[in-house]
Amino acid sequence: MLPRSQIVLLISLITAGIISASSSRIDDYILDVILGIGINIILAVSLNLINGFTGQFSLGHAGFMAVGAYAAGTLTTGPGKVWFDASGASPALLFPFVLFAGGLTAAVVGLAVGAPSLRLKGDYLAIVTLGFGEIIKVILQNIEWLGGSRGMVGIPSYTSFFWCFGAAAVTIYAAWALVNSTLGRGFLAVADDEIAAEAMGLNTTRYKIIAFVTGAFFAGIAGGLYAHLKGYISPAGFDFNKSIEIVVMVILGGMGRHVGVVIAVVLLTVLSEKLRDFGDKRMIVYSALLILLMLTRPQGLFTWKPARKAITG
Amino acid sequence: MIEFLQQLINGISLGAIYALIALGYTMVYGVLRFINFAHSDVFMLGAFVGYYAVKKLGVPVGGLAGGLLVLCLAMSICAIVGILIERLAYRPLRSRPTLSVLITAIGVSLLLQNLGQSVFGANPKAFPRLFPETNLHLGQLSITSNQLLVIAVSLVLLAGLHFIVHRTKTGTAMRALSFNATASSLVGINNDRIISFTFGLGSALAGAGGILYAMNYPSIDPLMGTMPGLKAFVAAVLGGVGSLPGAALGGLLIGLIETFVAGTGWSTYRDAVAFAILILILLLRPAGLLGKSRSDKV
Amino acid sequence: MNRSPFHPSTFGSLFAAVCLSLAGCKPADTGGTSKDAGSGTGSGANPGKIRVGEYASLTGSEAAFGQSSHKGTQLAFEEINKSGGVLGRQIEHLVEDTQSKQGESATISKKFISRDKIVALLGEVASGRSLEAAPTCQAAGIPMISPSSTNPKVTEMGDYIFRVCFTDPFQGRLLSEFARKTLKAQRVAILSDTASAYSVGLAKFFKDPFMAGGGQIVLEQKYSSKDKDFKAQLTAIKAVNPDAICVPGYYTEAGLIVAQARQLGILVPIFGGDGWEAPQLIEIAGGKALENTYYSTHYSSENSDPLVQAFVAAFKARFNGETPDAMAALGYDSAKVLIDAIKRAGSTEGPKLRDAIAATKDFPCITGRTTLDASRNASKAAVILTVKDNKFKYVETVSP
Amino acid sequence: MNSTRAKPCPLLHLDNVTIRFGGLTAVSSVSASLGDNELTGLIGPNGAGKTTVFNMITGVYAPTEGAIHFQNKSVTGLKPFAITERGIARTFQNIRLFSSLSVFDNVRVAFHLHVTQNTAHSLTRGPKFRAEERDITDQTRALLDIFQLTRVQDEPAKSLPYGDQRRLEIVRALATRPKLLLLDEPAAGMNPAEKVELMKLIRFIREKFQLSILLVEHDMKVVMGICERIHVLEYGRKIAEGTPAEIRQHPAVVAAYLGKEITH
Repeated sequence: MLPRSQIVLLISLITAGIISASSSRIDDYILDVILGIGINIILAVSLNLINGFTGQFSLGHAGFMAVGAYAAGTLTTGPGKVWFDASGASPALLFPFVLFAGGLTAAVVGLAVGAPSLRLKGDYLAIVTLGFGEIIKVILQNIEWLGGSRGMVGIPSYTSFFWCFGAAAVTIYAAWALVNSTLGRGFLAVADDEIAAEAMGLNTTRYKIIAFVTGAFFAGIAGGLYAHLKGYISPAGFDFNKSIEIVVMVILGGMGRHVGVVIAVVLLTVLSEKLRDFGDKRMIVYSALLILLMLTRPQGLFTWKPARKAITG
Repeated sequence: MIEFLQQLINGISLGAIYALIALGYTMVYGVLRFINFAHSDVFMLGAFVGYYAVKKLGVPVGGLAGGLLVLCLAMSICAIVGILIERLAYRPLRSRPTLSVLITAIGVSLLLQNLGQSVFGANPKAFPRLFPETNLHLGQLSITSNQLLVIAVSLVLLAGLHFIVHRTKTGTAMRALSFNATASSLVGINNDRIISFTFGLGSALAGAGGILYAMNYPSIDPLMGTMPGLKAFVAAVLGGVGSLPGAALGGLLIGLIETFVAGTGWSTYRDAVAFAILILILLLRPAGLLGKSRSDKV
Repeated sequence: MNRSPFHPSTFGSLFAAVCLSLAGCKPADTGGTSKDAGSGTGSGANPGKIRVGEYASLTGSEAAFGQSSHKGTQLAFEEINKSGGVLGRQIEHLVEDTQSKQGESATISKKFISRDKIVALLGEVASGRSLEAAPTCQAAGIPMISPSSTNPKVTEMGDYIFRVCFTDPFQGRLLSEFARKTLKAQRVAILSDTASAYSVGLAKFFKDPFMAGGGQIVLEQKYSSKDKDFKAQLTAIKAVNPDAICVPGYYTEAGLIVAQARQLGILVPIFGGDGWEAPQLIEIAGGKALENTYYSTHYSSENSDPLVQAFVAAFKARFNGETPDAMAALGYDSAKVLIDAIKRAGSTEGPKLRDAIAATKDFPCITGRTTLDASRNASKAAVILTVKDNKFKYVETVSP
Repeated sequence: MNSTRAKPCPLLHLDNVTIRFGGLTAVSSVSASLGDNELTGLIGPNGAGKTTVFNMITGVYAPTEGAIHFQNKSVTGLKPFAITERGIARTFQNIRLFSSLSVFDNVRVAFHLHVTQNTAHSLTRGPKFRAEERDITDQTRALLDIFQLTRVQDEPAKSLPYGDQRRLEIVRALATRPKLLLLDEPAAGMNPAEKVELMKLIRFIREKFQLSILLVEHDMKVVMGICERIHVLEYGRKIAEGTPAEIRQHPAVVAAYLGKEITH
């Protein structure tokens, strides 16, 4: 029999499929916002694995999202389109492979970034990941066949409710499954006290890299979904402001709490939509609310402390 | 050769500006151990105080007195704003992990930027000429009086800060606080007062930086702090965050690197190269060039 | 045993709840919002207001351009409403801020179309954001007019997408002609903004015809939007001693570039495109530095044409004495072209409106008499301006 | 009590180990051997270099000169985690628990050395993975039972009283299944009654888990009370080695301590 967590995952996927089948009845705007939430969930949950559970402060998540977006876009729109069309399979069938390829590319870049830089700690790691994010952006700006600064245009809209929330469900499941295993307890130990973790025989660098690469992988998936939702991507859209946006969701969600992070994503995205009524004063209100939230709930919005029991499912 | 020397001048004067902003970052970091994201927006505020002092209050400019008056005004207003920000937004979170404060700082930064766009307007404004300006030519080389001023002011401020931190009672208290906040309060140091002072000083520096920056690049807008702020922060980390000479050195290096990268045909990769060098240096010296590595005691 | 919040069933049910509640809230939302109640479906027969959407970067890094453009559009709609509206109906001008952020435009265009039931969409300044919104408009059959997106791909998105500004190829060709014929420049250096799609595009479309015409690009240097120091690039340019320097960027940087070039003793002509057009250019660079610089544009606030002067006066009166720049003029024009088309179509239905916009011919815009060609791009004359004695001066007119 | 006298192949062997920090020689050619199932003490006045030796054995510092062998294999300069993998576990002078993790997880973490699962197994959660996780849980429970920590197993480690934290740290170290356990000043901050308990505990651990223990300790009463062999450091050099009785009489040791406390 399947473990309970996988049954839940399966049910989530089926639910997503059912909703997706009737998603044409949802109006375009609401659907766009909902899919945006799904993508943000993937981004925040995957960053949470790095920032929250493993305690490594990364400010370059948007860079991995960019890599995933461009890699996926290359396959469906850019030079890879030839191969994509020639395969003859229906785009809807190929899309998950495209997403996976995007995630994989981002994971490889994540490995290249993480392996040297994860030896650094705290603010130094933050600045180095920020630097890598900017480097990725500059490199993308200079690749002519990816559109350079002018961006990649006309990416088909393959991102459906099912793929978006299916991927979100898989991300949450994967993050949960990793954390609730011997490996994941290693993440928590590294976050808590690196020296003690080393003394327990944990190769802390390896744990950090696993968390980092996994996070980058899912950020890449989110990038692919994003590209095929909005239809247009440009390097400037993945700057460090985007990374900070994701960090804010993770911290408001209470760092290292899956549920909290998911709720924070939903709240922040919906809040941001609701604030449209303020017009050009929207960001003033948003930033004021952000400060107020932090001052009143500095530990994050959701902070019940889980009693970690012997879960083997 | 001429080109090289000219680029050297360009690089040093750009680096001096980064150093100026980096000093403020490093001061606050040295005491509180957190990145004050709003620093670059206080910097922006300094420039706008200067602008409105001339445009609305009609402070006469072009002479030395008027220029200095504007400079002092900007520094005082920024100091007050900095102290207020610390008191209202950071102090309530003092006992919390620095990440919470970081998010608040990001919030303050966004708030200042967006208030700026709303109040001042997003269009760039031409900054008035505060001091008499000339363009000096040494053979084929050229340098403006403003560039020289920035370099001079940076050096003076570095020396001044060094004096404050190492030779005054307040400075000793700042260092004690930076070393161990609990212990410093036990020996009778008023931590709140010292932190306020540090923020005031750092923000006054930012204000002065804003004015000098605007004099050199007379186009100011509410987002003008973001890029130099980011570069200056990189400079502070490169030099070893918390170290004053480190900030100056880091600023200078970033300025020179950017200039030479841009000047040698790699201008499209300029920011990438600057970051790549930062990363390389940090990998070799994880605490920055002049930073002291604080290894955990086992 | 007590359950942890991490328990699989907990997170799973939560996830399902999130999906369901969001999906579920939809019918209530569409039915319940009072906003939609008023103007209904937006068909021609409805006697209510005509809803027009505008999305602009009112905040964020490109707010300088977005705010200007928006003010122009706003002025145009206020004028038309004061004079009794169009087809006997008032225009309801809905505005959304894109925050200069990627991704917002797609969401906003969907909101405008599915929630607010707009009949047409105006925007954006930046091509990237126009490219996001265009597919939505095309799919929904709602015409979109971009005031100042110059990337050729924008109008290629479909037959509902128009623009009232130059395209990059047109202006690039024009600048290359000007450089070769008027400036007699053979060796040109380019200093372009690597982070700006407009600048990269214009540089590319300048370079190709210029080189095809026998010219030589001696050096290409780049900067990034929001940079303030260009001395490194300019020093390198000075070293190769070009006949002229092409700066296809926005006035926000071009002003500083010109000033710093002159400080470094670079006295050759510097020229650029319509991104330079703004009253702040002279303030930032100083009139003296701007001598021997040229830029192509479709508009100048100093133009003595009564139409332009009336616009400048009205704009100043409306916005605290602010002088309108090129973005403001284009924002104004995009609204005017739309209003004119609604008048001619006699309806606000998508296909009829589209055909009417496409038929725009010799329409007197602030930025020149405009005809929309078969590929839905504006075709109008360009003028080349220079600066003398702290004032913009006319040099020549180039017809398309 | 006299089962181990210098065996031909010792468990741990320090061979002329020296370490310098900058110009300062903190430890100067120290040699020592530890046998299987032996309870050894490392003592010396403040600043004698005890903790530095300890940190070299556990890989926090790499010795500048000399070599360290464990079970006849060199562990010189290995990283701390690699040394723990080889079978040396430690506690810290100023307790380093995973303070926000529960008592249960603190111990469970340490079992990672004995699992075969990898990242993919964590994701697929097959029957083998689940069996292994159950196994770890059971073993953790058993360990906590032995040391009477079961009733607090769901508390965060930081909320435990001091004595329990010390004990938990030892339990966590034991979970890595070491052949050598290094205790860094375990009696620090304990009252006399607790110290007696601690001595009992240490003896009990040695018997129960069949391992060697190296103890760095200030408290002479504890060291003299339980150690079979004692090494004495002063100013980074080894000045004496022997049984507690021998050490008590050793003139160099007496001189180093100026006669105080030695007589306990």
